[in-house]
Amino acid sequence: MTGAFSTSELMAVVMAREFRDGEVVVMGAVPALPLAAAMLAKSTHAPSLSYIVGGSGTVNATPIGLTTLSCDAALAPAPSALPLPEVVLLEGRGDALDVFCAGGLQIDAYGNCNLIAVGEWAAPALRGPGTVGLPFLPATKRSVIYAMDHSPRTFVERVDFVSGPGHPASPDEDRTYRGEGPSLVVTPLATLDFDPTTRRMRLRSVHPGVTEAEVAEATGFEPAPGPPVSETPPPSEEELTLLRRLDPGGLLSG
Amino acid sequence: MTGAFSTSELMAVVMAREFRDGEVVVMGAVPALPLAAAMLAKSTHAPSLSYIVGGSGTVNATPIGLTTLSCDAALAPAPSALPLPEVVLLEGRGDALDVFCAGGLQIDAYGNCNLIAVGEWAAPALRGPGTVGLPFLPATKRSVIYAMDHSPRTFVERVDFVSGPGHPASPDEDRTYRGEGPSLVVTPLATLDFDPTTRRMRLRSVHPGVTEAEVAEATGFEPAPGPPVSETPPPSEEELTLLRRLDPGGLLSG
Amino acid sequence: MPGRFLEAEEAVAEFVPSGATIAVGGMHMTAAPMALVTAMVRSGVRTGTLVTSPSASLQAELPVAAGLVDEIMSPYVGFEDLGLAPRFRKAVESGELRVVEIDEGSLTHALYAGAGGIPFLACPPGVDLTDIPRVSPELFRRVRNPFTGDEGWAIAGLRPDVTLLAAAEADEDGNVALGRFPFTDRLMALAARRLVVQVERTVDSGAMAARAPGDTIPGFLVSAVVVAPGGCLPTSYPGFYDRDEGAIRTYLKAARAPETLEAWLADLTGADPARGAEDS
Amino acid sequence: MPGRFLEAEEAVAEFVPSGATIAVGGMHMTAAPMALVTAMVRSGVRTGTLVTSPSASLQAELPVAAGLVDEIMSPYVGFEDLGLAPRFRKAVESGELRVVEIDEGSLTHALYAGAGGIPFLACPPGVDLTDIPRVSPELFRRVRNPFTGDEGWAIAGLRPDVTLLAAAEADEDGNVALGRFPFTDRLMALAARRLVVQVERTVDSGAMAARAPGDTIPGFLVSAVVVAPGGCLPTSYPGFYDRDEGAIRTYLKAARAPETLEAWLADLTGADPARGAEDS
Repeated sequence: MTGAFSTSELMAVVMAREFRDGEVVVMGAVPALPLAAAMLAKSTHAPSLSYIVGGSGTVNATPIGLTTLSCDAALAPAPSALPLPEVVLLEGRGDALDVFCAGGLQIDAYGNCNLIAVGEWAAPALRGPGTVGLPFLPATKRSVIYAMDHSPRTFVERVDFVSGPGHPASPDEDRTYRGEGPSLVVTPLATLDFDPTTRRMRLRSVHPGVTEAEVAEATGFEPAPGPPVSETPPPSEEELTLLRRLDPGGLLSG
Repeated sequence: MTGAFSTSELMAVVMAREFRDGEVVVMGAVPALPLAAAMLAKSTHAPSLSYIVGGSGTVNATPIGLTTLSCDAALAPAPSALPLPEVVLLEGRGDALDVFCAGGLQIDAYGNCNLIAVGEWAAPALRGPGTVGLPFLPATKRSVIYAMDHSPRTFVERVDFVSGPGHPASPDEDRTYRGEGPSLVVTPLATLDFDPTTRRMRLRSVHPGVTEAEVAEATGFEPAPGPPVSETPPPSEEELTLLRRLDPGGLLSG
Repeated sequence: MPGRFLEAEEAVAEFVPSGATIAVGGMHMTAAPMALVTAMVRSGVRTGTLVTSPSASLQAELPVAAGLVDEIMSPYVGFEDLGLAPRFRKAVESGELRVVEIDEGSLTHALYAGAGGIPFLACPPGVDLTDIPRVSPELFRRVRNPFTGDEGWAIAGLRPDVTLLAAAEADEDGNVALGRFPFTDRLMALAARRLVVQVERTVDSGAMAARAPGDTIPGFLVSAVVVAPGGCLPTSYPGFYDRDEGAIRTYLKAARAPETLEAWLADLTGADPARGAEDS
Repeated sequence: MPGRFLEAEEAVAEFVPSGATIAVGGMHMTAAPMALVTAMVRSGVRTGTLVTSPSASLQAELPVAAGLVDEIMSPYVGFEDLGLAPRFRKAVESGELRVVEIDEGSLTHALYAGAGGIPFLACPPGVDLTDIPRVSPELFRRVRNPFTGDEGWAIAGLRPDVTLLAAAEADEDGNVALGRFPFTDRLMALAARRLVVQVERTVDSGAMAARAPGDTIPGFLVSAVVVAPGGCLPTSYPGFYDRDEGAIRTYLKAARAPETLEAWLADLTGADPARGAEDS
């Protein structure tokens, strides 16, 4: 807990603020955090937000309490549920979805994600679970990356395996999709975004009680210089009240 | 009416006998005749027959009374209903369906069907409705062709447009699909099948009261020679009783 | 952004530009979006390419009869037991209407590809043995299978500019439920750049939750919802009404001669905008 | 021919040959066909290539833990909130298990193509910017789009020799109903050469008629039905039971060391065939 709210609660609030009204958000495995963020955004500044929970294909599900399971039967009372192959179609269509919530075993300076293998793919030091839908990141308007571990092990200069494409590391790289790429990275320590020219990750804000030096030490690459770093605005009383109403089981606050 | 049964009833009985136990039959628009045949076969010699009615995607529907509409809501009480795109997948798969019930504005000596255009395609003398799923005929194990019009206009030497492929007209033609091609043609006058070597249509049986000469006059090509032509065995009492129970509205007997 | 509730003419004016590729849902004489199609005809909107379900009836015949279609892509236009589509037939035979010849399988897969950002796919067996690819060179191209080296036909993804569908219900957020055989209506919805849906009635959001997965279309895909009870007539909407066979026969009779057709069309689309699909 | 009712071991013996490409349905910890997978492990059937849904848990981990899988094709093997799949991870890291790297989109489209006789299709955007095609040259080949001239990746149709699914109900003719989120289970069913389905219970045929289109799989696609109440445990079956989190945690703990894993596996698949999935 940082003061009167947990780190997860802060992260959920930060992600919620990143979702804009009318957008369509898609999330995958272990959806508790992005689900909380989407539900919170929808109940505050983004009443026309839509959100799709991974394997269930549900749109705007309102489970009683958050869930960590992307195919939870608790998601079924939703005003719409798409068969998963139809979600896959929309992911590839390129103009249907706005925000893809992503993560990785490794996340690099250009926002590439790796859920497949640390080390050599053929003989990995760490085999990840696999990449599910992350290859569709560049076909989505933009992505929000979140990670529960902010350490040099996770935040690396270059992922060992690109399973969720981020920004091109060089302006020569041809990425002509509609996508804007990753727009925000949310961690337990800070929020980070990307230099609009070099597309390299930079520190945007540190969470209350965290120093810039601590973030630098926890990051395995040199972030791009950017505007002065602020403190992440903490949850408002309204945000926290609404969030806890969505999370009676205390999945985020515990 | 030919004696105690109608021509349509005789045709339905003939088609029913052609369906074998355990087969999967698929039919399209105006399904009354093949639907009656499939339901009759299933209630007699083919209890494990399955039948799919076109656009509805229903499998083994048991409407109260026959229907002429392939998407009739009356088909809904079925033990299974496939979304149409899944029927399309199975049609292309090539080993899922056994019998495709087909027809045409033109049907030629090799069992090719034409539902698209009589005359030049670009400036047709008669524009047909279109071919729906008939291109999948060669991907099905075999097809049964039925026509309500046996005349030289329908039965032609060569269709003007192949929209439902039949047998290759020459042994050089490469048709390496699983399909055996058309196995039977049922008309108001006769049943016809195909010479196993030349694959050309030949007369198998004439319906009660029809002469071979009448069939020859009504056919716009020279059928292949074959075994002696028999008379189509009329419906048995049991077949007729069952068929009329399936058709209380008298769609076939009227 | 979830769909907004509009009148049929408003929805057509806002989302159905002239000359566009318009897909109309419903199969045969079931669930044809006649309220929307009638509004298009009433508004005089030209269709560049009219794409239909694997089988269409009046939803294709009517805009063709009104002379408002440049080109049609449909595996079947007709009236099942009631016969051929008279004006479609005449328009093709006279050369007034261009046909982009396509079959059910190729259309279904083209919509799947269009919905999924799949640039093209190789056609399944069958269509290669027909004359269809020969007369539709804009749809079918030869491609070499990079796995086997075999040559075959390919079809590209298809993305209608607008799809018009009929559904049973909509909730206040524009989520819609079909409550019937889906036909290819879902793929048409997913592949479209804009989706306009007419519904029989509105329901509370809670009612949608009881629907089976795959029966609903989420509001974020829906540009506009038009409430049009009876709006599929004279075609049927399962669970609401059967087709009006008499009305279809009346049309088919009227379509036999230019003068009677004109009168029928004027009656349907005449100056009085209060007269909707129910009058058809 | 409609499916026959068999015991799990009988179905495995008859329809799951050693060395085959086996697809297992269920997504994450929901609707995994554990009764069938356990019977496979108990029978010692080797899987040539194990294909999973876009996300799998114990339905992939168990046969891998038993050392019975040569190669795996799965976009995700893990336990969501409970962490990584320990034996899958170790088997890949040690080189005992070959991975055919694939993502959710490519898998879904490969199954669609396999189900439809579509030889191959061009991949939608995204996967080309990953390292996946580079390490899966057997799955991905370069192809030139005959419509645009662009180069891109293609993926071939995928046809599992056998698909194993869990459904809610079967009627006496082998029609089955899912009654839940379908995931990719329907495409896996349609693409398979043989389909074996375990069900929670049997119902009369009449009960199937109330199901929505797209919720049922017709009996003619089903080779065998295995009645296995509780047969997805420790994963969930919506409407019947939640996942048994304790049992999954017990497994994950046991999987930490070879000896405890051996004991766990022996307990699950031991000589007593009366002990089924419910004991897992």
